[in-house]
Amino acid sequence: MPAYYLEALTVFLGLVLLMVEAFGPRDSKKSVGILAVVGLILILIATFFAYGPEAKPDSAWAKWSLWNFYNFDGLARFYKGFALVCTILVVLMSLDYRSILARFTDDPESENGTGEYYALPVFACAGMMWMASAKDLAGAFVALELVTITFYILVAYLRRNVGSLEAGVKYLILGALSTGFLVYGIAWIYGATGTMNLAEIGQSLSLVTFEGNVGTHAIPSATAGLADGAVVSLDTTSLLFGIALVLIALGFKVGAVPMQAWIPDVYQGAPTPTTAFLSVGSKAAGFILLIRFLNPLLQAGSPVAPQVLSMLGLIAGATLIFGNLAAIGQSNFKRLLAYSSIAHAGFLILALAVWKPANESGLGSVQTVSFYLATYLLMTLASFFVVAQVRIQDGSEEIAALNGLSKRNPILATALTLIMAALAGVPLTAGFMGKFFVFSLAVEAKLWWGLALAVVGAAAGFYYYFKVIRAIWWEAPAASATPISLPPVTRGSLVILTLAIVVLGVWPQPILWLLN
Amino acid sequence: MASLHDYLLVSGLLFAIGLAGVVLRRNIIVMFMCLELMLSAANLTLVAFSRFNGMNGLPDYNGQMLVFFVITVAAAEVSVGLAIIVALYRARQTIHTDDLNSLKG
Amino acid sequence: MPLALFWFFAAVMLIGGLAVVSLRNPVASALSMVASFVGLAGLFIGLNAFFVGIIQILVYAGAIMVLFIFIIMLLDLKTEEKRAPKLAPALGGLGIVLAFTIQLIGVLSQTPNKSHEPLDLVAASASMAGRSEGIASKLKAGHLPDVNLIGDTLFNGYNFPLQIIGVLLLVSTIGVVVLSKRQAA
Amino acid sequence: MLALLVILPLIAFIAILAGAPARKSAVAAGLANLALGLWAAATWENSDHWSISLPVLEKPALHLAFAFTDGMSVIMVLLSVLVTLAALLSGKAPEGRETLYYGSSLLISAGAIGAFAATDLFFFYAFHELALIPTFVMIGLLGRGDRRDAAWKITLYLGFGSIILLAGLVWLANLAGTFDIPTMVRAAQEGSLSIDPATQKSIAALLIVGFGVLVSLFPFHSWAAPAYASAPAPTAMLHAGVLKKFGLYGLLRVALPILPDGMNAWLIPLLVLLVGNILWVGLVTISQKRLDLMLGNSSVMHMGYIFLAIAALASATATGQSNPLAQPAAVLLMFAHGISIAMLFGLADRIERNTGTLELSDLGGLAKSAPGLAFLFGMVAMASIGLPGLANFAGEVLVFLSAFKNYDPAAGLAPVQVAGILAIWGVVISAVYMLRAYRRVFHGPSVPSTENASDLSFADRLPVLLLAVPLLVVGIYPNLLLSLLK
Amino acid sequence: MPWLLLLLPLIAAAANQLYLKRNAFIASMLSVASVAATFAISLMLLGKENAVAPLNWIAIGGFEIEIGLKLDQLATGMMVVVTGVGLLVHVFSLAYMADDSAKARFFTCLSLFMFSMTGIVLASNFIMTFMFWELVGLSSYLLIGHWYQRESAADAAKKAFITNRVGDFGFMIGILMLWGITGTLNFDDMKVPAGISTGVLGAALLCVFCGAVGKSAQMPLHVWLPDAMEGPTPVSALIHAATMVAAGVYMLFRLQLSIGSDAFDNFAGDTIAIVGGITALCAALMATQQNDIKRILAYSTLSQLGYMIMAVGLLAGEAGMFHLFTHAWFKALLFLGSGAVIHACHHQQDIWQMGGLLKKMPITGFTFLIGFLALIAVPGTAGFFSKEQILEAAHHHDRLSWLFWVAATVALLTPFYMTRLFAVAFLGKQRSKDADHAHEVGPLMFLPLLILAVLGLIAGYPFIAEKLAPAYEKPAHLFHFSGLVPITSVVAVLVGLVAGLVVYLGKERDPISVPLFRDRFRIDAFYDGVLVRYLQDAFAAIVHFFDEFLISGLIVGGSARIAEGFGGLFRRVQGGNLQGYAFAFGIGVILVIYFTAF
Repeated sequence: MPAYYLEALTVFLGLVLLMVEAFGPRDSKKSVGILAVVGLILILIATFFAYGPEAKPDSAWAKWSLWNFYNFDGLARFYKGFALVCTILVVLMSLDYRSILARFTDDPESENGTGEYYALPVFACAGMMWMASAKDLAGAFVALELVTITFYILVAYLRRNVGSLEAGVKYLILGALSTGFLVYGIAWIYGATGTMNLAEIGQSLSLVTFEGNVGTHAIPSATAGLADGAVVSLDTTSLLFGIALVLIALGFKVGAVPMQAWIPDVYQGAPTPTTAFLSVGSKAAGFILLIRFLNPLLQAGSPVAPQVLSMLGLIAGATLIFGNLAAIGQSNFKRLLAYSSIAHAGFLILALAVWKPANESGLGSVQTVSFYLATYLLMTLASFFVVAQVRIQDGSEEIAALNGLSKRNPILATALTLIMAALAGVPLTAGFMGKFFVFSLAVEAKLWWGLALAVVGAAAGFYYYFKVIRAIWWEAPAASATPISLPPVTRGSLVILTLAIVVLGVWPQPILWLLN
Repeated sequence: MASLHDYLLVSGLLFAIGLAGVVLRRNIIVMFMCLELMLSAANLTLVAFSRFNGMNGLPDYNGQMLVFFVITVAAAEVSVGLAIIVALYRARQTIHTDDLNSLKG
Repeated sequence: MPLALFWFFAAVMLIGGLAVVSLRNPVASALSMVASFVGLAGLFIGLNAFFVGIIQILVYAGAIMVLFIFIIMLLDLKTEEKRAPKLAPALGGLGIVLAFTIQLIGVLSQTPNKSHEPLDLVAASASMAGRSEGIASKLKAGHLPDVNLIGDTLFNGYNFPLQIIGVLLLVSTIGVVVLSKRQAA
Repeated sequence: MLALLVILPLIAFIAILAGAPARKSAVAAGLANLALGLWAAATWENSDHWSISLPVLEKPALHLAFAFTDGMSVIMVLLSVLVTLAALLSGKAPEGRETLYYGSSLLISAGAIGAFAATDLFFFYAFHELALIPTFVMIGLLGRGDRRDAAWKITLYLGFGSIILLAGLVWLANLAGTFDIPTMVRAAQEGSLSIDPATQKSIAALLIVGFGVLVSLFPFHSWAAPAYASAPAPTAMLHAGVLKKFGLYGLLRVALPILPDGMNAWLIPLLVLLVGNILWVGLVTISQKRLDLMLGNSSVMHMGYIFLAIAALASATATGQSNPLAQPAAVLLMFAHGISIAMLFGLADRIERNTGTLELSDLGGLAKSAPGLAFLFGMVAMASIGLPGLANFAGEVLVFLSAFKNYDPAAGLAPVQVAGILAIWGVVISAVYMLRAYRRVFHGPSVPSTENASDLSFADRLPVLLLAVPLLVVGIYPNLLLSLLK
Repeated sequence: MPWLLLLLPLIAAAANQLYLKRNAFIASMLSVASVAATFAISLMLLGKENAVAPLNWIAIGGFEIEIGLKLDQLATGMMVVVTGVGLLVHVFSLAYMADDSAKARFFTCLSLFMFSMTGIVLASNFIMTFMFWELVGLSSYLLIGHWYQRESAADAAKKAFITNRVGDFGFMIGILMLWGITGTLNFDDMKVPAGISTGVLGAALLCVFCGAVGKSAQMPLHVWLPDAMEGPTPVSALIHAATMVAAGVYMLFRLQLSIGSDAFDNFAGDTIAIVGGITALCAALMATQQNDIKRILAYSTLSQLGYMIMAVGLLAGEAGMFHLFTHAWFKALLFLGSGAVIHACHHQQDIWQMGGLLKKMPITGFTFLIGFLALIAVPGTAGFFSKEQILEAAHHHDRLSWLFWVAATVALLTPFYMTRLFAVAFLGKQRSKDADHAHEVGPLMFLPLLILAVLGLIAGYPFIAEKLAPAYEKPAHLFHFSGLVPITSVVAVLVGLVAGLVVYLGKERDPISVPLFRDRFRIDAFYDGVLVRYLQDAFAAIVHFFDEFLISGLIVGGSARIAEGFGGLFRRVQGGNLQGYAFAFGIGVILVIYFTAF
């Protein structure tokens, strides 16, 4: 099946869901969610059988202009699968979150008005899948906006809940601001290179470097003194200006400092499944786009690579420090996860700031980021499953609501302990491997200050993740606390995710197989 | 005739004015309008580059394509954004940023 | 476009923009924005982007701004005006804008300038000859078939993003519906 | 086969989670492991079924690999299985918490054995961390006294230490291009892996601090005493007795063979710190008012001796001299200290259960009502202050000998020897605090808390004897253990 | 066969501890049997020099520590003393400890002691010496603390052990340095290579000497020995008078034999001699003002040990060992005698509460008298011969002949305080009910006294000494009362004796009061008050405080606070205000652009 079918099918699934929502039963929208999950699983399976134009160069579709915008390689397949898995789990989470959704939408007594909540993630998923295949800044822009606008809606979905609306507005304004910078940045890159196609941008950069005078319109004075990096960097100012603006916008998506301000508030205010989706899906989409964007800029010999790398390094360092240290004092679990999501972004950007291609002995930056994101998906979604259930059954999202969880539900307590340990990066859990690879990269690149900050960050991470474990095991439950029982969907998902965390912690190879 | 720099300068100034509005104004709707200003300024930059990067005697229409997309996206964003703002106003009776502080720390 | 005309439209646009930011009444801001967009559209047209200019008027000034004004009216935002502005954030904000402007000028000073060359429609006609006879002939006649060219690029080259835009519009429609459905009693 | 040693406790752990009788399953696993461990000690040299290697990652090549590289691993594994069984037998789980209690102990044990037996740097590190989590949970959940503060402290300290250690290990593996420790060591010794001195120095600093925190090297020791004082008996036994040795084991296994110059570059700071361990912490120990805190601090203090052997080795290898005594000295003392501190914590727990207090001022004359307890405690107290005939003495004496191995009378005292002399003063200090405590607890007239205290029953004695016998046997004939090191 | 010397007491101790805890009678018999057997074996081995194949205790690479037995005249002779006194003390204890509730434990410890002491005597290398050195320390600790429920006994036991440990600190360093110097730990192979500076060698020897200072209770580590009298009296006789405390002398002499006495012929030997002399003098002075019968004997032991150490330091180790040999018998006799007295007087130990015991307990009294005469070195008794040799050595030493006058003063003081003891306790009339009720002890107790009395009389004569003494140099003339040394010695004895009789005979209370002597030069008070309380405990408390405050609180806590402070700062950025976020965003934009594009 040609790869572009995947998104088409996803969009189609979204339309079907809207139909079912519109013409199905008014008071129960469960079927919509289940249908979404089933459909997405089918598409996920299809992902493994999709192929790009290289597979059938003779067919008519292989010559469509579509392929100027649509890239299908291993990385694209991985991130498409990633988006699908993430969406599936988010929809599953939403299914168990129905009661809250119903309470804060139209009619507190019925589920009427919650049906779209299962359909919208599917559209966002399509957007993410398109982002994974981005090949052109214009195409990437629209895909990105599809995701962003869907998220505006999903964040503000609980329109009878002030927190959700406040989060929605904050996300809206800051998101639109970043969109403005993105467009402005693309404009400048376009101005500097004459194209929005990433491959062509890369070409123009390499031409400048290797063949001197060939860069005709992009960097006219690049002919002079190519050996002298300073001269080149002077003339690339407009390009770098554009790159900086795009980095700001993408940094906003992935939650990098100093574009992180929205994350804690929006994560806290949004409905929990949305938060989970934001923190995993949106972030991963942002990262694949960042990777696609950086790829031509950081190719060997690129004149802008030093500045971009140092910028990435600065952002990584700031993000690591900010995310980890600010998380220390948090008492709200969702907010803690928000800061943790910033912190993880720091590790991921640190890996990108090294920008090492894969070689014999180890993973490259891109693989590391992808691997890290995969493990991050498991851990983060698992913790949001717990947050959602605690919210439903205890009415609170504070860490204190977890007090004495070990007595209220030992299995859940054990699972959450494992999850938190994984987030903190305890070995033999999936979370460790990612950090381990990042450390390896930093060491290999001799990025000592990066390594130092990562160490400080990871140490602080121990502190705040173990605060949750402390609450689970060491604190006495509140007098009013009742045992927490898990609905089947959540239980099943949690079991699978936790098992995956443990198994992949010992045997991480499967993720890398998927990646290649 | 105006040169590329002239266009870039005025578009950049408009962008800066928009940014100033976002940073300074505390009425969310006005902030939102200023964001539209920024997008328009970016559009102007795009069109200017498209005109001055022209090839074969024509403007480079690839640049203008993005302008259309941006306008469309902006329209969609406005519709969704205004819907959220209206919902917020219904819930809180305010669209002043200083009143949006239930989420913090 | 003559330089004088350029500066006229630019001035309209920038003053309109300044008015958006500085006027305290949201309705006045919105109307200033319409003015600003008119200036902008003029600049577009000066850049031979006639279609974009028209769209700017139709969609932005016409549709979007009307939506804004409609909402402002709906919410009756007059009471919002009375708050006293705070000085320190205002100065900080201005500082940021100033810094951004300085950076922009710095970038501009290092970007090679280009003068406004008239379009070479004959050469263009030759290059388009293989692709679209209609366009080529119009070019040969000395007209710039802007809409034709845009349509050609959009539907031939950019139909993929266009479809995504379609999905995007669908999603925003759903979103608006979801977010503004009637409240339950 | 070796993997079985790691897997058995894990199986038992899962079985307990699944509802098997906690104590029985745990003890069964412990017994089986002890048998396996003894068998391993007897046959590891002439049989290759003790090693296993499963690839888990292609790039970078990681293997879930266990093997007895040399006798040091065997001895550490032996120590682990002994202390594990004793810990499982001696503790008493609070009502309703059996699952957690025995499960955690098994996890700690599995982690420790895994770390000692792993030949892959990655799993070497990972297994140790695995064991830490249940340690933290146990202290925080089932501990006594200021359990939360203590657990929090140990969590933060060890977490931080582990991360620093990780940075060092990653750097090392990156330079070596492999995670296989024996390969690395071989390459370093053959010269095919040559790391420039400045890099060595940096890595060694990370490793010393990282491992050092785990072993409560001065001044990173503040976590140890409160944690052990608060920990439930099996946790204190397993951590202080076994798991803590991981740091020393790591320095011996990884840092010294691969980074001789780096270690030597830090010789003087290391010596200062280890003397800090012995003298500073020794004095802190003297001023303790509770038995458990005193024991906790004493275990910190004794780490200094093992560091002394490590320092002796570092100074010798880097200068091209040989010091064949240092490594056996360190291993022997690790074994002896592990057994003795586990026994001390086990018995201190008995004292608390029998008298209800561990405040030294509330105890006295316990020898009258509980002579068996007094005898065993006295024996292990004497062991820990280095009485001949018990294993610690052999270790300590070898450590001192190793410090003086390369003593050149003409050149005067080298720094190692100066540190050695200061360390010997620690022998006096440890006698002071240990005998004071013994005097306060067991001697003197009986007080209300001890008047009717019961003595050890037969079942209570079993785990203690399990530890006492090796202590005595190795003390009388250390060659038994040392022969494994050849 | 020689291994049996070590094994028998060990087996007895182990069996007693493991199986016979509740069967005190069998336990005691087993111990007595083992010591009797070892005594017999010792006699058989006397003077033999057969090498015994050693066991490898530790073997790493080329390095070995052996458990080996070194048999020579010194060792076998010493064995006879140890097992001989030991046997008699065991027998005596059977009666003395008959009613003790922990009799089995007592005999277990005695056997353990016999094992350890045998180990020291037969050790073939320094590490082995050190091992058994520590083990005798342990048995001493256990026996002093036999009545552990008494606060004073428990404290004394602890004090003894810790004080010894202080000495062992130096001992261990000395062993290590000597190992570095000579390259071996075995006594047989020890040679000082050429080119070793006297300073290093002397320092090493002095470090080793520290061990002897502790074990043989020399100044300034003498404080534990008087306190050790808290133990049962037979223990005092065996351990704290005859054998263990002499181990320091034995060890030094053993070292002198191995390494050559030349090595000591420098400041090291001089220091040893001076420490011995000072100890002898000070202890004698302290003894003059004590009232506890056992303490007087303890100080006299200190003083006599000072003699021996001095002899070793003066390179006259043979004289020292000879004195050790004779002293063992008569001091054991005196202690056992005092034990009999205490036993008879219902554990009354104050001599001023006794009196006239010679009549009440004639056998004990007369044997005590013989011990007394031997101790004050009346010509013809064993003590006379050995002391004479030490005085000679002091007199003839090149550098330190002034020590002779010190020794002579001690020789004068000894009869004085011993006469005080004898006159007050045994002569005159009974001064208390306890003394009134005293009666002669049973045969199990007086038989050992008789045997020891005989030995105390004859052990100094060459026909015995040549065979039994660990080291003996036969003098040219046995009784030779010309020249400075013998005359001084006899005069000193006479003066001391007469003075003692004049001052104390028939007195009700002590006519002389010298608080400085009674308070033992206030050394104990100084140790307790200054060293232990301030230097150690207060210092430890200060360190503890700094440990909590500085390391735990400031450095570690401080860094945590810094991290939290930054965290708090960052959180303030997240103030929840959209304007603020936009503002922060703007600053971020400026920064990113600045760092990227410029």
